[in-house]
Amino acid sequence: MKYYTSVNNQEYEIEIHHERELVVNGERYEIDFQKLPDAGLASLLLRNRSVEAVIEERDGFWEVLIHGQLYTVQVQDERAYRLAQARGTAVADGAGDVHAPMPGIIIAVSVKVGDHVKQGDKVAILESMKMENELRAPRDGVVTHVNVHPGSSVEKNAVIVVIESQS
Amino acid sequence: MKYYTSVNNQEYEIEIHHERELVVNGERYEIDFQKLPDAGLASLLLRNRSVEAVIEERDGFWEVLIHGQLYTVQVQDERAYRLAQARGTAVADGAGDVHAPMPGIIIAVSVKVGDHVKQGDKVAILESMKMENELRAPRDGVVTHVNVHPGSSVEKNAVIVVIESQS
Amino acid sequence: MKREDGLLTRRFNKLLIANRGEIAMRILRACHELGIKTVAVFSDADRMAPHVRYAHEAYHIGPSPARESYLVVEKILDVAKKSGAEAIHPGYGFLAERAHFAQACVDNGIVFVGPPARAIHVMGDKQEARQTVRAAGVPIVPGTEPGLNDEEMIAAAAQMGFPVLVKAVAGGGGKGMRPVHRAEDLPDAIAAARREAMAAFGDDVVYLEKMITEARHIEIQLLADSHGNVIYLGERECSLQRRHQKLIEEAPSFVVDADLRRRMGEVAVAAARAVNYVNAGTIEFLLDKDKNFYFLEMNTRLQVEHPVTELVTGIDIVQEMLRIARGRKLRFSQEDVKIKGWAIECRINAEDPYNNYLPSTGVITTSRLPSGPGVRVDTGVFPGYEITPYYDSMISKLICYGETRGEAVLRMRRALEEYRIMGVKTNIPFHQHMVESHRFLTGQFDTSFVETRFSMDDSIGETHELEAAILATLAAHRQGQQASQIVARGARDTSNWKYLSRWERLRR
Amino acid sequence: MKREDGLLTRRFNKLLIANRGEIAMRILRACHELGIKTVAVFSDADRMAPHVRYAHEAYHIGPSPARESYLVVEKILDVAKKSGAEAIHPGYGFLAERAHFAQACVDNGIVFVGPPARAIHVMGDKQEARQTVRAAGVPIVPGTEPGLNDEEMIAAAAQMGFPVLVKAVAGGGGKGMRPVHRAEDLPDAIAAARREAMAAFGDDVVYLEKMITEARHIEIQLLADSHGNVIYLGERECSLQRRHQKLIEEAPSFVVDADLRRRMGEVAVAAARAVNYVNAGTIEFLLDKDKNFYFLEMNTRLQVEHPVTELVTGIDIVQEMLRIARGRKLRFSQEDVKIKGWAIECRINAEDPYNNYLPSTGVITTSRLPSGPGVRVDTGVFPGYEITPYYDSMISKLICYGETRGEAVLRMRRALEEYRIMGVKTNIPFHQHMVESHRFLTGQFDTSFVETRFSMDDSIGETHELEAAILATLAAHRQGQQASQIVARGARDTSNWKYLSRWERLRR
Repeated sequence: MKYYTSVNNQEYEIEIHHERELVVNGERYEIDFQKLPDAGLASLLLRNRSVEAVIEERDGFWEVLIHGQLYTVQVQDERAYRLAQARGTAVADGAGDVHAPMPGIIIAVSVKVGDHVKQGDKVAILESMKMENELRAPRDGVVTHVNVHPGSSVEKNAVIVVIESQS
Repeated sequence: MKYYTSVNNQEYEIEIHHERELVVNGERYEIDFQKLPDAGLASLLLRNRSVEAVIEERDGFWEVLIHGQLYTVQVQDERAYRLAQARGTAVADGAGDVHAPMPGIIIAVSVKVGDHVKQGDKVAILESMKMENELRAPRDGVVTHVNVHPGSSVEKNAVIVVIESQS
Repeated sequence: MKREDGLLTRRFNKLLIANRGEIAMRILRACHELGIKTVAVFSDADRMAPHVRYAHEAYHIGPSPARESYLVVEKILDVAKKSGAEAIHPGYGFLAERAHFAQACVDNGIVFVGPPARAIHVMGDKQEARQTVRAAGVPIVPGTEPGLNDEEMIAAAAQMGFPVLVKAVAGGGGKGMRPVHRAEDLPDAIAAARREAMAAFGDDVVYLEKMITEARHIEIQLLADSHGNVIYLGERECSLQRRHQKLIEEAPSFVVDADLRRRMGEVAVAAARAVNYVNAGTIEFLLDKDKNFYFLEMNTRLQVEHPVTELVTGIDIVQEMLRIARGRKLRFSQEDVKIKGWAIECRINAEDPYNNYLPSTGVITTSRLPSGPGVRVDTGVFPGYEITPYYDSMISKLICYGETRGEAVLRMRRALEEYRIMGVKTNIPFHQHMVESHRFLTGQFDTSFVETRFSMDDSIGETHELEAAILATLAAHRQGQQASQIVARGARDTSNWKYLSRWERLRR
Repeated sequence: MKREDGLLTRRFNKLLIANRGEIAMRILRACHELGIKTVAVFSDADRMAPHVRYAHEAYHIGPSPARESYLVVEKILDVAKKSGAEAIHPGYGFLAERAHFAQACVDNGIVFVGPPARAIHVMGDKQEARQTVRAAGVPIVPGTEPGLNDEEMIAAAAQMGFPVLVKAVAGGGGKGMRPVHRAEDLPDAIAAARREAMAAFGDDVVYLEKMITEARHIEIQLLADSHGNVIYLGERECSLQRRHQKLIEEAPSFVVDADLRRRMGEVAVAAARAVNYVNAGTIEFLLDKDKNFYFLEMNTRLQVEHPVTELVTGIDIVQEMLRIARGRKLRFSQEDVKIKGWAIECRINAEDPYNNYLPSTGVITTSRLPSGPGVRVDTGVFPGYEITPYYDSMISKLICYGETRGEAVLRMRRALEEYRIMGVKTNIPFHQHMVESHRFLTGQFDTSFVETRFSMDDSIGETHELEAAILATLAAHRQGQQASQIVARGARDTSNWKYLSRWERLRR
């Protein structure tokens, strides 16, 4: 089986030959992969190098925890990959949305529709967990929607501001 | 619902009225019972007394771990209890079997068919986990079967000796 | 014994913990080790929390928001009466530094495991505290009176010179506090501090303090009994902060030698004596680069970071608090306190260090604690526990001890790597990055370091993208295969999957 | 540096651990803290064991039985060569005290983290050990030559007077050892000891020793570098044993004062010097009721119970072993070693204390470790791990530290209560019962105490039958309800199940 796997903007073409061997971007690896049933605990021996991980599927992505670092991985088999290619290589919709990472109250909004913003610019302040939290632009672009105002109470994952890329 | 529950030779008649109340042997208790989904972890507030437990079902019995102590509990609803009563109050078959608690090799057998034994008498020695382990009679009675000889290799739970009660 | 300043000490055998989370667990453990019966209280969100399961008794006190449960004095006192608790330990946060709560306990004949109400009151008012300790000869940071209006503060700042710090009179833990480096930023900062202080403490009075730059936050742990004995247990280095929230603490400090420790300790004792302090307390100092130190504030309660002091002194501070509240004399004199080895604490928070440290909520699916020699974890979470927005974002405290600072640091690195938490994002990568950094290793940092000179982007450790990609792909592949096996049940794969089959055989 | 007696010391950066379980984890942690790369080996049963997952590299070495994997010298050396490991740590058990293995390592240019092969050989032969240390002025227990036939031994025993101890020359850890109190029991005991020794060590030579009654088992931990420096790290009290398996160890000992500690320590150092000992080792003594002590044997390896010494001295013994093997000088002199506080270790085994301590096998379904102040757990198991009959039954070591023995005992009681293991039976109830017993609390016990004067039947703690009955019933009731809900899906219960519904809402 062939898979197209991406993590942190790197894409890997991974072909699983059989239980003990796979090929990543053309390079062959001897492997031994074990995963506990009903638990995310997994162990990979990659050419005898030992890698322990906790693996969980969440919202269609695979979260992989290795040595304290959490990687969010997208795995597509050939069919899913071709379909995605056919739909165009654009990043998925919603990449310019600023979400509320937790429920809370909007304290301030620092952008309005039509503003040009750069990635990392502050767009709003959300009070939650007894702290004021700054929400920032996930990419460069133009603000097309502002769904809140100071005092708005928001649920987790609510879209607060939408920024459209101009490229 | 009414249940007949026994643990360590004590039997309790437990009637569950609703979520927050039950009656044990005629005595009413205010309770709050919570159990994590997919895990044995449970918490009981019994008249505000807090009892934490891990609960697992195994072979038709409930194992309950409280403060380091493991209790093996039998819970029967009214129907099951009546059926068991109808079948007679005798202890279940197999109570006189001496089982191998783990796989291993029989080193010695100290009883033969027809021997009278007392509860706690040594009946065989099983070597396993690098140790010699003494197997003892679970009750007074007469040896009716000896299924092994020195050198026998046995699986876990294999019946090694059968002792029949004479009462 | 009852004193006029709002202190009651007496032997007790049942204690109520007016708190939750890891600190409730910490206090429960100390009580159980001393044979004291315990009473927990819980909000809706905390029914399955460890402190509820671990206590001898537990009482529901209301909805999840703290102001409807953990902050309601009447509910706490009501449970104390119902359960027959003779004492209350407030932990930190919530009601710990509310003088009226301490007084209410005493008025109801309940021992408050903490200082006299009067001492909480004086030290809780930043201005009164400054005046009181200054009178006792304790050096303080220059600043304004409280209650000035915005224009007056802006004028005072111009005189004082920037940078300055806007501080809420009722503040604490970084809330209602804002550093200001340029005059033009001051009005916004005052507004933000007032807003935050009003929201957090119901009081928007602020004042200004001269900001000591390149300063370290060094604090002295004190123990005082009700018989007039006060000792210091050495210092803690707490300079590594972000938005005035401590992130990493250690004991002893890299920059404090025996002479400075003694001088700071004696000043701290004098500050405590100035308010007739009793029980555990902490004097926070700023230490400037010339080793001058200034009183910052007194925390009239147990600190989050108390474990590092416990590890280097061998003294169980929470047990001592309970003994002091029972009216006992201190078991140690100043000469008995010896600092041995080195301890470091990392606060593990549910927040994303790669996304501006935004808090992360969700259900914890995996929690495997590091263990082995020299590692201690104080936590109040478990797999199945939900991090809610109702309470703070601390998951646990990871504390490592070593004979030397180097050993403690290397052990911390090892322990961080061992720690497995899934379900929420954590700041473990921040800590990993920090303990690998040259400046941390060489002890060269001040209170501004994390915010101004530390970035998660200068990654120096190895990354594991390839391994993550392979692992996710194999997991997805296996999931797909199992799904198809369920469809084609009976047509079971009998290929030579050597280990898997062995493993599965073992599991039967 | 290579010595004629089979010792090689040299700096190394990659080490193979020829072991499994908690001790493999202990060594891995020490290596990672020192920046040493690690290589694990594993049998079929151990593919998912923690030591495999935790090491940097891992190699499969054969089937589950140790004699086909962990005991096969060639396989271990082969992995060392393949992986480029420059050193091997043997842990305890398996190959740890096989002189030929230590020699094979050295012959292959691999550092053996342990003593010279010659010292292992001499101390491993109980008789040669006795003669060697006696010549160095160390007091020994009276006994026979080895190699006598049964009749000669029976005659010797009659002369010596009962009780006597039958001991295998190659024995250790209680295997191949039998106490005999009456002449008529001697023939059976000799036969059993021979059988066990043959099975365990492939050698059935036994000898007799006079049995010292009402004796304590006290051992001295030693560290020796390759430059001729030998120090002792105080004693451990290991009298609480069952069938010569230690169950609870502590440091220091209730009955050893500073003078006795110094005398025993100096004798232990002399014994080690008699064999040019290098690295960590332990001299086991019997201490009779008049405080006379007798050499029992030397364990030429790391001991299971080393953590109690680590906690009271602050010295990381495994890290010291690695430094010594790298050829470094000891970092401590005898004067630097200070005993502070008290530490107790309980060995948590998979066995049923209510059923003659029969080992219990099965899959561990729950493993929640105790934590908080003063608690250390060294373990090699996790939920999903199977306790197999292939290896010993130890699940973990629970170690508690306190300022005083009382504090350590109370902490142990607390920690035992917190520990949650399900899936196999454990001896936690034994430990709970022991730490509550009057004799343990007052330190009044000897090596025969557990077997002759301790019974699980004299229960003194509270039991929880009622609670267990209620909990099981509620769990069964809920299971039944959920089953019927699945049947009647759509007809969802909407009654006022207040907490449950809230709890479930939180989980979404």
